[in-house]
This record gives sequence, structure tokens and C-alpha cells, in this order.
Amino acid sequence: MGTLHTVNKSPFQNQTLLSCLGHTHEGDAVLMIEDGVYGAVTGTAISEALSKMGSDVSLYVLGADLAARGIDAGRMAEGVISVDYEGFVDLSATHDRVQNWL
Amino acid sequence: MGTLHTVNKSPFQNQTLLSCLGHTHEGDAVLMIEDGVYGAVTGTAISEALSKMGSDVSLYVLGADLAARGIDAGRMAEGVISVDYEGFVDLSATHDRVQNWL
Amino acid sequence: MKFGIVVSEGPYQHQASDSAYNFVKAALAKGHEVSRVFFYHDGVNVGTRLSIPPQDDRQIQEQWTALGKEHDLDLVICIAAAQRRGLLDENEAKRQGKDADNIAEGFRISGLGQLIEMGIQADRTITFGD
Amino acid sequence: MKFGIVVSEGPYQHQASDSAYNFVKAALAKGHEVSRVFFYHDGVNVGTRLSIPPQDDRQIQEQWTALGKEHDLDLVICIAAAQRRGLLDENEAKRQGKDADNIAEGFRISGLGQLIEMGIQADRTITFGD
Amino acid sequence: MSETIKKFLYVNRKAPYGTIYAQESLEVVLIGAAFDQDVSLAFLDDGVFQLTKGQDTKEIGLKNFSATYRALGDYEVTKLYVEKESLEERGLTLDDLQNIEYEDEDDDYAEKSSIRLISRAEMAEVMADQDVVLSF
Amino acid sequence: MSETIKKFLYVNRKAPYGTIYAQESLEVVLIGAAFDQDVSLAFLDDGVFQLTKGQDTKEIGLKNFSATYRALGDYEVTKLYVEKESLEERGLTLDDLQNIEYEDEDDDYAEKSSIRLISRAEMAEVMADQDVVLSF
Repeated sequence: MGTLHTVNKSPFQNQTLLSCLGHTHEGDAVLMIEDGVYGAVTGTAISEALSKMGSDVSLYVLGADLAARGIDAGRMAEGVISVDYEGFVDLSATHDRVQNWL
Repeated sequence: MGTLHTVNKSPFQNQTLLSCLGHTHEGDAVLMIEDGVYGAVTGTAISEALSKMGSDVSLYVLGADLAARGIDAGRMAEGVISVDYEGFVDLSATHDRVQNWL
Repeated sequence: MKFGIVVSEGPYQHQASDSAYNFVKAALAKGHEVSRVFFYHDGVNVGTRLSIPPQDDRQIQEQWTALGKEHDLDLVICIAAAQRRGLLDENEAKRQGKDADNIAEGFRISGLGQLIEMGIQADRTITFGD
Repeated sequence: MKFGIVVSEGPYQHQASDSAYNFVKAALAKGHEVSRVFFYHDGVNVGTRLSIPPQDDRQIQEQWTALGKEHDLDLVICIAAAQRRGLLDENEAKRQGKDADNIAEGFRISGLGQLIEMGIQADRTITFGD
Repeated sequence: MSETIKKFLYVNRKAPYGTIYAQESLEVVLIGAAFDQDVSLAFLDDGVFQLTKGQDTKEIGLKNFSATYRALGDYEVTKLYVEKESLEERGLTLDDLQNIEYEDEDDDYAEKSSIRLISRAEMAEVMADQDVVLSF
Repeated sequence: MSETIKKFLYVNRKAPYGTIYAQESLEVVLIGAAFDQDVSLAFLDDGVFQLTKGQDTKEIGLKNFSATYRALGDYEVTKLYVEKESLEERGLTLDDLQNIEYEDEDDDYAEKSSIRLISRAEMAEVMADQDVVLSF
């Protein structure tokens, strides 16, 4: 079932999330972790561009990393699903491979 | 005599050079070192934007880091001056302060 | 399912080793197997027994050692990366003429082949790094 | 002119400690003074005597130790950062009940106040990091 | 401890927790406060994320150091410059940040905000007005 | 050493020398070659800078490891996928990269280029066709 991609960099500082979204397939999932969770927020300078690029993939965010950074769940972009570490494990298991964008 | 700014990140990967150029004053100098030297190259996807932003500052690049990365001096943007480590020391001494953009 | 884990950054400086630890704990809690954790690049520094973090902070090395003991994890430190960075076990220290070693209980030093082997044997290989 | 230098990244993983070394050598060659080199964050790992890089690569710790000896440099490792990461001298090891230490000759461990003091006393403070 | 008074600026451009720079920068600021220098902190780019309220690190297992920013006033560190453009690009307003206050001893110990919201151009002025710039 | 044959992809997205990832990635590839797996290397984003010719590290004091890429053919590592868009964004063409060749034993040991210039879309296909993806 496609690839699980993880991204751990802030999209405001680093182009990794953009590069990841430029290499996904329909049916892939992208999980934002660590400083990558800032990519899940709506109403930012880059959120519109991101939402267009990620339209055919499922977007996930690690809730533990969101909470650590004080991001209210209400600020998350539509369609982004928050998971815990067990959800991260499930996503890794249900996809055919994991590609970590470092 | 203004500030010497150093930038050590690739501008293709990281927004640090852009942020630096957004905070300089006329008369400041920007020295690109380590992976930052890729910002000194002309004819890239971002070189035009960079040349506009950096129009009122002096741009320098550490020649040792250029050579390490196999960048021909002929590919450098107009007006960028290559210095060696002693030139880096001189720039640090002749400016009032050094700000390192990390 | 069998997971293989790579940790590429050192403790405290980056969150990578913490994320890896939380992932491994969750995977084990769900009944999965973790066939190996391979520490590479600065990740080798996770395995030093000489760290003394502030008392109100987590002790990253002790967390791994304890988890490893509880679940019989294979915590492998890459020898090439470790030599560059000064992470040694008693044998290496002797062989290289060094007067001290610093590896923690529960970790072992081995070659990069262990990383490839892990990739072959695990169902999923996941890297935590920078 | 008096330079104060901060090194914020560990050896080999980042170029920062190499750039700092080349800068310090050039400054000294030009007759400047380097009042102190302060190793912070992962930079503290530069000061381990246990590293064994490949023979065809530079030995970063030995380079610093030699340069420090030649020019009587004050090479200071931040104690708070060092404790987190497992870089200890003999006194600290004893005080903390650790059975080994790993600091190299020519480096000393001290507090963050040494960084501030360096900033006050130096004409220019320059940071090499990531 | 020294008779020289210099202007120190601590520049914070990185998000908290993903890397340790924010936390160890704060440790320098706290120690530095004992030296009676003229101290300012700059928060720009991802550094503005350091000041968000409601940080809860329980699930990731890292130490939550965000309360320390609120203690800076007790150390007479009262100038926290926050860049407006950096906030806006990240969809943030001052309401998303912690209240960080100090007691102004020159004004009958009135509680005042340590956060000074400034433009990018003003941030450039702050930076150019320093003796020592430490970046984390 | 193992009967399973898996498709391994080594993903290189970082420039050389500023950080060690490029060099230590190569060390994994060389060791991994002994395991008789189906190995590919991907170079995209700043990873394409790893392959430039004329690298000279004498002045920075770091070890120049760029010749190792040319030795990959001897280890039967012959698939180096380079992303066209990444090159173009950086003002590079194939002429700026080293010649990296291998001897094709199925074609009378003819010397062939190991570098396969592909589009971003094709790179995404290569990535999706792997069993193990190792990122550096």
C-alpha cells in the first residue's frame, strides 16, 4: 500500500517537505514529526502551496510533537490526521516501505 | 564599518541566506562559507533573487570551500569576491562585529 | 512484523534518538519485533556510559539500556563511525592503545554489515536522523 | 586584535570545527590573539582523546591540542553541555562516580561564564556551528 | 564581574525540541545575566516558535523548558525582540505567545511585557547596534 | 551472505563536506556491495553536488572522497540515478559531474556510464520500486 514518508524539518526553514511532496504517489502517506509538524498548520505563508502539492496523499502529523510545540489542534490544516506513536507504528506496518526525508 | 555576516547553509536547502540578506545594512559584508558557498553561483534557480537582495552589501565567498566542492571560479556571480582564511580574518577584523547565521 | 531502526544523530543535540526510542517502545507494546537498532553517524554517541544529564531531564543512554534489557534488543554501534567520534569498548580500547573506554551496558560495537543485514532481515527499516 | 571563538558542532559530523581550526590558524598567522576557544553544544565532543579516525583523515582533536600547545590557547569545554554528552575530565569523573574520563590534553572543562567573559574581553566573537 | 559593559544579542532562529539550540541558548542567557551586560534576545524565523504558549512535552519525553522564558524578568533580561514578519509567515500572532513580563523598577515596579514586537527592518537595526552577537 | 535479494536504495540529498552524511553514506554502499543485493543510489536536491568533478579539499583539510564514486563500478554498484530538475535548479549539467563508469559484463565488458539522468517523476518511480530506502 504505497510508501510512508516521514518529514522532520520545519518547512519554513528547509525545503525537505516540498521535496518529499514532489516525490510522492497517489495512495502514499506523509507523516510529519519533530520540527516537521509545523507543516501541518493552516494559514501560513506556505500552507496553500503545500495543500496543493499534497492533494493526492494522506497527511498525518505526530500529535506528541504538535503538543510539545504548543500547536493547538484547531490550527491544523483540513484533512491532516493526528496520530500517536502507536499510530506511527501502524502506518509503518501498513505501508510497503518507509522513506525518511532527512 | 558595519557587520560581517557569515552564512554556512546551502540556499537550495535552507532559507538562512535569504534571512541574512533580509537583515543587512548598506555597507555590510556577507561571507559564504562551508555549504553556504553554493549561494555564490550564478545561473541557478535562486541566483537572481539573491542578486537583488544583496545589491547594497559586499558579497564574499571562502575560496577553500568553493574548491572543495568543485565549483569553478567562472561560475561565480558577478561582484562576488573570493577570499582565503586570512581574508576571512581580515573581514572579521575590519568590520565592527561578526554575526554568524547558523 | 519485524522492524529495523537506524539512529543517525547524537543524544540531546537532536530529537532523533528520542523519537526512535518512543517508536521502538510503541512497536514493542503492539507486539511487533524490533530486530536491531543500529546507531550510525553521531548516533553512536547515544551509547556512552559517561553522560550525566541534569536530574530533571531524561537519561537517554539509560533509557535505551533498560529497554534493551527488558526486550533483549540488539543495540549495535557502528565501529567506523564510533572510532571517528571516540566511542570505544574495552577490546577496541586495548587494541588501539587507548587508556579508557566509554561504551554503556547493553550496547555492542560492530561493523556496517550489521546495518545491511538488518535491512535484509527486517520487514521495515526506519531511520531517525537529521 | 583579540578573537574569541565558539565551536558548536561535534567533530567529523559537521565542518564547523574544521572551519574554526582553519580560522584560528590564519588569525594567529596574521599576528592576532585568540583569547579563548569555547566548545559548546556538540562541540564539546571535539575534546575527546578516544577518537581514532582513519589514518588518511585528519585527527581533529590532535590538531587542536597541538595548536593549543604551540600558541598557549585556552581551549574550554562547557561543563553543562559536556555532562549531557559524556565528556568528562578526571575530577568530574570522580565527583560523579564515573569509572572513566575521556578529555584530551590541552582542553579544560569550565562553566558557561567563560563564554560570556570571552565575549566581553574579545574584540570579535565568532561562532562556527550548524 | 567586569567593568566593561557590552551589548550582547542572543539570536534565536530555530524551533524548540527538534534540536537543543533553543534550550542551551537559554542556559547561556541565564548565566550571562550575572555579568551585568546589556542583554537583548532576538526571535526571528523559526525562533519565534520557542515562545508559543501551551507547550506540553510529556508525550515526547523531553524536558519542557518554556517556563524559563517567563523567569527571564527575574534575571533582569527584559528585552525580547520578536519579528513581526516571522510571526505572520507562520500564522502566529502575539496571542499565540506566552506572556513574558518584568517589573519595571523605574516605574514603581509596574508589570510590563518583555516582548517587543518589531518589524524586520527594525530587527536589522537591533542587530546592527550590538557589540557581541551570539547565534544559536 | 543471504538468500534474500532486496532492492536497496541509498538516498543522497545533502551536499558533501559541510556534513559527513555523503561520506558515511558511501561507506555503507561499499560494505553493502558484499551482500549481493540489488543496489541503487539516488542523487537529488543538494545530493547532486556530491558528484561534481574537480573537488579539491586541500585547503579545508578534509579528506577528498570524491574518487570513491568512480570506484563504485568495481563493486558492481552501477545504478546512480541523478535527478534532472535538481541539476537544473543548481545551474549544473551532466558535464559538471564526474564520469562514473562500469564494465558491462553482459556486453563484452563495454564501458558504460553508471549515471542515469532521470526526471523528478521518474525518481519518484525509482523510490516507489524499492524494498529498503536508506536516507543520509
